[in-house]
Amino acid sequence: MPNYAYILLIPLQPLATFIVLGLFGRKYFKTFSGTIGTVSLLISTIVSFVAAIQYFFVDGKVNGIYQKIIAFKYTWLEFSPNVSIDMGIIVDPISVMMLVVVTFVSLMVHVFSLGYMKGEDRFATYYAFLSLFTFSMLGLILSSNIFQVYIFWELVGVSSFLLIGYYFEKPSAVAASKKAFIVTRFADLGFLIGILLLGFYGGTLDIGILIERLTAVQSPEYTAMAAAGFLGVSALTWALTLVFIGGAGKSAMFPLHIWLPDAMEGPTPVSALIHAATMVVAGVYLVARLFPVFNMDAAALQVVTYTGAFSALLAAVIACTQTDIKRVLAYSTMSQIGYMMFALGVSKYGGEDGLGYMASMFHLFTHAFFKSLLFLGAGAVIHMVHSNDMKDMGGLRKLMPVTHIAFLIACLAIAGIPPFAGFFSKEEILLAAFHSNKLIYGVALFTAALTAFYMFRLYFSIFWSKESTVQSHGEGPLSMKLPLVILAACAVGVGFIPFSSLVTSDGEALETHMDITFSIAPVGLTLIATLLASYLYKKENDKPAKLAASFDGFYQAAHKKFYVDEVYLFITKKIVFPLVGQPIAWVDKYIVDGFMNLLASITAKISALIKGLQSGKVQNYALYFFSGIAALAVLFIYLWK
Amino acid sequence: MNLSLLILLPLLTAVTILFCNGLKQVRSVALAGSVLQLALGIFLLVVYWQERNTGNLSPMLFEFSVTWFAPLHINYHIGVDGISIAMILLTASVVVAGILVSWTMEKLSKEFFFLLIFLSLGAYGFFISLDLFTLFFFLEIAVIPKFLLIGIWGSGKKDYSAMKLALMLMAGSALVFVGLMGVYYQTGSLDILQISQMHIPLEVQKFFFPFAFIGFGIFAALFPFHTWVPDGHASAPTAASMFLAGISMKLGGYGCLRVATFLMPDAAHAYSWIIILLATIAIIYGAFATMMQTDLKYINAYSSVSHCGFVILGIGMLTETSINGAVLQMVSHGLMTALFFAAIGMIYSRTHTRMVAQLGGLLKVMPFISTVFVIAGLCSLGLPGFSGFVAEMTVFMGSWQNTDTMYRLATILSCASIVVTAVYILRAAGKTVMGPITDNDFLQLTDARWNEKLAAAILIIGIVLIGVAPFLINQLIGPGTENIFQQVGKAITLK
Amino acid sequence: MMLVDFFILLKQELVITVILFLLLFIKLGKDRTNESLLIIINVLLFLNFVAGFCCCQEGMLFNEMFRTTNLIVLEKNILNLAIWLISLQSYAWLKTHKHLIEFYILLLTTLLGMFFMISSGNLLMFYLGLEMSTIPLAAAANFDLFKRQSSEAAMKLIISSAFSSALLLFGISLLYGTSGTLTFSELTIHLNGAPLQIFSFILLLSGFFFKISAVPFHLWTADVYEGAPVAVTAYLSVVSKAAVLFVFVSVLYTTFKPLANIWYPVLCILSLLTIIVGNLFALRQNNFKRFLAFSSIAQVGFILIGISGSSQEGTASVIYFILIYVFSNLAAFGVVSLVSALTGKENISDFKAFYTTNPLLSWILTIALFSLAGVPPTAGFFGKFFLLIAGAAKGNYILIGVAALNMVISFYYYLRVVKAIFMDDNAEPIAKIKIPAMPKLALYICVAGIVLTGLVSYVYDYIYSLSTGF
Amino acid sequence: MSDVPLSHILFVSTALFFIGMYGLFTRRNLITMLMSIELMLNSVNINFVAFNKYLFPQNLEGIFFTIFIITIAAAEAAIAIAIIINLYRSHQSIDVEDATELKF
Repeated sequence: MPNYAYILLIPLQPLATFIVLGLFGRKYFKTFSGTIGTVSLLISTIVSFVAAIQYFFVDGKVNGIYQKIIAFKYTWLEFSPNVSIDMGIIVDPISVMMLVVVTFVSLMVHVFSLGYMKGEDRFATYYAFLSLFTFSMLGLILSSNIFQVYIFWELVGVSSFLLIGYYFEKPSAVAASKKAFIVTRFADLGFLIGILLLGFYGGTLDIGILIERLTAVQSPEYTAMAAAGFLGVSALTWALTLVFIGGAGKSAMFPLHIWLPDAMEGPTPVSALIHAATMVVAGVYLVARLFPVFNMDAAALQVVTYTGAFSALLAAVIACTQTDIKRVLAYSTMSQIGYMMFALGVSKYGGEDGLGYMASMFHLFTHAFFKSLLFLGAGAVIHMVHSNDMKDMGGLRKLMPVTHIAFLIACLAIAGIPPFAGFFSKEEILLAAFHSNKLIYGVALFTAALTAFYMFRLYFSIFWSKESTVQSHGEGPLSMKLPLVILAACAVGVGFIPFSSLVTSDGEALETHMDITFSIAPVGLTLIATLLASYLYKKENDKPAKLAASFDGFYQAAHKKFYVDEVYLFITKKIVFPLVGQPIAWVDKYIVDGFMNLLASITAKISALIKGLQSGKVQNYALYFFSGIAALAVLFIYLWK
Repeated sequence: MNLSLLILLPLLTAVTILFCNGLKQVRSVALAGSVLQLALGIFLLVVYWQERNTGNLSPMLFEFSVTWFAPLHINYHIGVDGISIAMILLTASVVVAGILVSWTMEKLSKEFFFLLIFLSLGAYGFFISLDLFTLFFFLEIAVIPKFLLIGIWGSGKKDYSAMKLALMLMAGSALVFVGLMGVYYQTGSLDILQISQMHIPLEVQKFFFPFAFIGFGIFAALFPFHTWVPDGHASAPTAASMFLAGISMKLGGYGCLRVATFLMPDAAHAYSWIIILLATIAIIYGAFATMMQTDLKYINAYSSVSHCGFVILGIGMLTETSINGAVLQMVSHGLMTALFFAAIGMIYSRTHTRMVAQLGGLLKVMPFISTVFVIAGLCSLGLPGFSGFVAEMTVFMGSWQNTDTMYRLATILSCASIVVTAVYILRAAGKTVMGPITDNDFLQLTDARWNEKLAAAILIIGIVLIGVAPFLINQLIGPGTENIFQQVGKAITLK
Repeated sequence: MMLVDFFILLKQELVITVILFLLLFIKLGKDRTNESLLIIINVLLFLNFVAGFCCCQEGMLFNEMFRTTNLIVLEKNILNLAIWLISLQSYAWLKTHKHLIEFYILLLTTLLGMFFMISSGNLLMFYLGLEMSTIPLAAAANFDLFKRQSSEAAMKLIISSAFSSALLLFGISLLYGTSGTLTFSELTIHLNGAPLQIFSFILLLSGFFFKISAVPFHLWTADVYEGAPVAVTAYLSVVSKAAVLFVFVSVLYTTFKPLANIWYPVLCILSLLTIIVGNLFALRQNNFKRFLAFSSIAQVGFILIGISGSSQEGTASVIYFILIYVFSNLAAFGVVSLVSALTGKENISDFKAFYTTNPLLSWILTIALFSLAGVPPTAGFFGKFFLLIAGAAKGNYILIGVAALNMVISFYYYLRVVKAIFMDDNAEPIAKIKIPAMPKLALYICVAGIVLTGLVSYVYDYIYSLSTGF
Repeated sequence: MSDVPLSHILFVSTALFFIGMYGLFTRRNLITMLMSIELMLNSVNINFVAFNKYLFPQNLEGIFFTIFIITIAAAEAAIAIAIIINLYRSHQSIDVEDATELKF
């Protein structure tokens, strides 16, 4: 068994950084903290690359199949002899792949932030939080125990909360961070209950064993879980759907997506890291992690598929109407994740049918690069323009050539123009969809076109359209340019990685054959959309307005994000608070507490009532005295018998 | 080791305080005493480990028994298991923190610290006593100082709150007393271990269990007897509210477990559905009530109601894991809420307001205190890495082992409370700590002093320790809960 | 029957008599200053108290009219202690009083009466002791001759006690008529639950209930307590009550054993009535003496519960509780009498912010009140607990439950006083009081008693060893 | 000479007793109340003597008791009257209704 224990270093590095910077950063090394963070992360990145190489090319394979290896395991909290939370490290294709992605992108962001966040007051804190996030994300992807996943899941959530709320004096930022945390918390509730179900029926929390038990059709656990049901739905479906809800929350699937656009209040590098490349794909990763189990239950997979597809479409439509560049990117992220989701949904386990799975992972991989590139590019732009709004931009290509090129590459990549990275992964996805479900395929195709459209709308209105008005103060330091270049290179190159032979559902290499005939339709559509975009936005003109006006109501709805936020607001502000909270507070104040006070006042009343007994007249006393005797006498001589 | 030290040391400290004069002397004596006590607690932990590692599996260790009132079979019988040690450590650390927080208590300082120490004495005695009389004795010792602490040093409608608290707790102990009488009359013994060996007939248990359980439940803020909690906590001075939430509410939980459930398991089993009903109501209802509060102390008080609901839930579910969780939750909630009250007290002592609406942006002016506040908040919304998460998850897992649909429903509802918790904690933190500064006078405010930092540090260390390495405390309390669970198990198999 | 035995058996009564005569002679002799007198008297009383412990012996005299046992000796010692404490406490009041000696003569006469009552083996002796202990008290109640309330109180006391003794006598006469004997031991044999006997027994009981002021025979208590001088109130509430209770227990447990099926329910009913009514009235009082009167009524209710247990624990815990009650009540009265003697203030509202000026007295008063309320670690807690245990011995849980809940009410009013002392603020609180030596001594003894009697189990064990069961 | 049966005497004494009680309850004048108490005591005396004579002639307990009651009654009256005089000094009246300051 090959030894991967050193992988433990990868998460522990950032953790150590977090502790050091968190405790002493503000006081002692305010300015170096960036360097400290970056260097330590550089180390973990290198280590993870080493690990990846070792796994994929040296000893990960045993007779042609990539193994699931438990590199490390420690019983952290034992509930009962066989149900316990173990802190473990699982090494398998997707975890290693994610390892590379997370460390690499995170490193890029660290570097970028050196320039971007320079001179910030809470510089050290910023890096502390970044390290915390990186640690939790790495822990999440390496988890071998479903409860461990939950733990890091929460940690990721809170570090995203902290980073979104980094500018804590901006009310909008605070609101956004709260929204992000609460919405994901709500989703996590589903995840938690799902875990409880799985743990109870599976009799374990260890993912490996769980999968083993729940994929064997005749195993007692599986039969029990399939048999047990609630509201006519089998426990298995319940469990998986609930788990998926958790994933949907993190991955901003409809209808739990509302937090993502607002989350853009955070510093842009943060968005690049958390809300583009890593955290938001955790949901996809979770489903992939439990995919064999999902595979056992068609219903759950249906849910995944349709949620993914719908989110992809919806987000794409909304993205076409937004003017805040970061929000456009946010919605595009959502739509791309939708892609990954339904790719998983349409997939099967193992062999040729496992294409969707592989495609989804592939897209996750490529998307990480070009999307973070887009965000960093946007960051650079914002750094220059000091605004998020397209209207304030335009014609920046002359002022910031590097950014321009990088951004263009990214756009091409995400639009899926060959030979950029996005093309390959998207191609696989479409293929998978095509083979399993034509409706989904159609949606995917249309979404692809929309993607190209809004991305180039974005691109043109930033770098072309009107002449730039901002006076340049340089494109920013090397630390900001370098990541752009590197990532751009990746966006071009990673498509050529023989992904299908590395990361597949069952670890067995998968033979993918590229046929041009199939690619014609998507690429063609994409090109058309691109041309349309350039036609509309390359030069400043009123065509877009006309177009918007032409389908007015729909445009408005899309612009208002289809009023999902308003619905949520209505539920919380108009239903939960006044119809649940206030009544309870009232009951507590006036009924429960009132009852206690009532008792006291009753006692006082009685005592005031009977004070007449003590009339002060000695003769009455004598009378009571005798009546007492009489009463006793009567009682005991006549009644008691 | 001789457990009586745990009682003697506070006693000595209290007496010494009486002979000191001047805040400086008093507080240093008090601090020294409480730190010694904490050291003693840790030492106890160590020797306990050694004893267990030598393979001593007797349910109680370091037992010591001497006849007190022979004619009435009353013994001074003390001993500890893991649960009591956890409680003792909790108490000790909260006491140290409380004394540090009230470091500059000018008004009647001698009396103040005397009462604090005296209160802790009651708690220690309660946690180690194995004789019902002794237990009850210490239980009541722990009540009256609260009345004085709130009434003299409190704020707001302190008279009302102090009286309400004292009376409701006294009513609680009166109920407990009736329960004890019943047990005594049935078994002719007041020794917990002895009684646990005898079998009390079911109908008798059914009659007396409610007295004992509700009696202790009032201490543990059992719905609907929780109304002393908000007022009491809100009016109390910082240290007192730390003690109230951190220690005295635990007396109740511990009593429910060690006396009611342990001695009358059949009845506990028979009534478990009622207990769970009340607990679930308390959890949800407390959470929503918290959401509506505008005063930081009320927020924390109501959240305590909700959190102590988990303790009751864990006990009511009667599975080994859930009981484990109940104990964990007691410890965790003790530390967490004490920390919360400490933070609130620090904020209040500077801004002179506890109204969420009037506070804002404190993170800028007092980063340390705000961080403490946020940490307490995150712990109370059950964030991994803090003790709250471990405790709540254990309770959930334990409760889930109860396959009855209604119990499942209760569990799910309780789980749902974590969302509401997140809502109110974030509202409070978001408004108080983050956001723009609401009042320019805040800009002059200073951050925590050394004593406050130390107090916070002690509690945070506890919280994080449990949160990061739960297996330690799990091993500590494991045997104890198992012992209790076996009683219950017997009861269930009897059916 | 040797003469020595006669002296030994009667020793306590004789000592008191000697002191009485001494006082008479002092009165006849040249008059001294009150201080010196008080010193002499208190020393005498202390000696008397000490003398009580040496060379005890059990036995009978005057063919069973007078009997004494170790328990009875102990009871008398408790009374001695009480009266000594009272006289120490009333120093401040008597220092300037011109009828000092008469006061002591009255008090000691009643004490003598009680002694005879306690060790009476015969209804006649019992009656004589009772009257001897009542009539002088009426005079003592009126000792502040020129106080309106004082004389009213005395009037109420004498009238109602005369009335009660008339009823008592009627009962005794009927009892005599039905049984033909007055001696307790013979009476037991002749008791058969005939209606007339039951009636007479109830009359007899009412006489007891009147003296220990159980509801509904309690109405005189509050008024008399309020009107009488503090020292006398203390004496009434502690000594005379205690004496009658001692007799009551022994008479019920031995002589009227055959009628247990009558007096057990009576006790149950009356104890509940007494606790509830006492508490409810105490809630609204502002005058400290009146407040203590009602609180003491409530306490009697608890004692009755203990008696209803009718077991060895019952006797023991009743006597034990009375001892504790002596300490606690006298501590409270001690503070009140100091305050009222030096400032004339007797209202609870006057005690607001008392702590700011007199911390020591406040703590003593607080401890006393806590002991009365039954808060650990004061002895009161143990007393109440044991009484209720004894009561529970019959498995009568309604009794216990109601009693326990009433403890909550009683907490309310005791804490009210504590609140007034510590928490309320007051424009002109009672001025700083310089505590004279003797009251200080008394108070310290009381506090020591309150703290030690409970925690040191020896006291209870000793009483238990002496007391006899049902 | 014992042709009067015991029951008659008991009737008389009981009647006397309750007449006394009635007087105590109704009369406002303290002296009169005192007298009615004496009445009750005397009825008790009659009881004792009668019981002693009719039922238990062998020893004289009843008679002795009577004698003691008489003496005690005298003492009681003495104190009571002293108190009443003092009451009159402070209240200018011996009407029981006027002495009701202490109440509730």
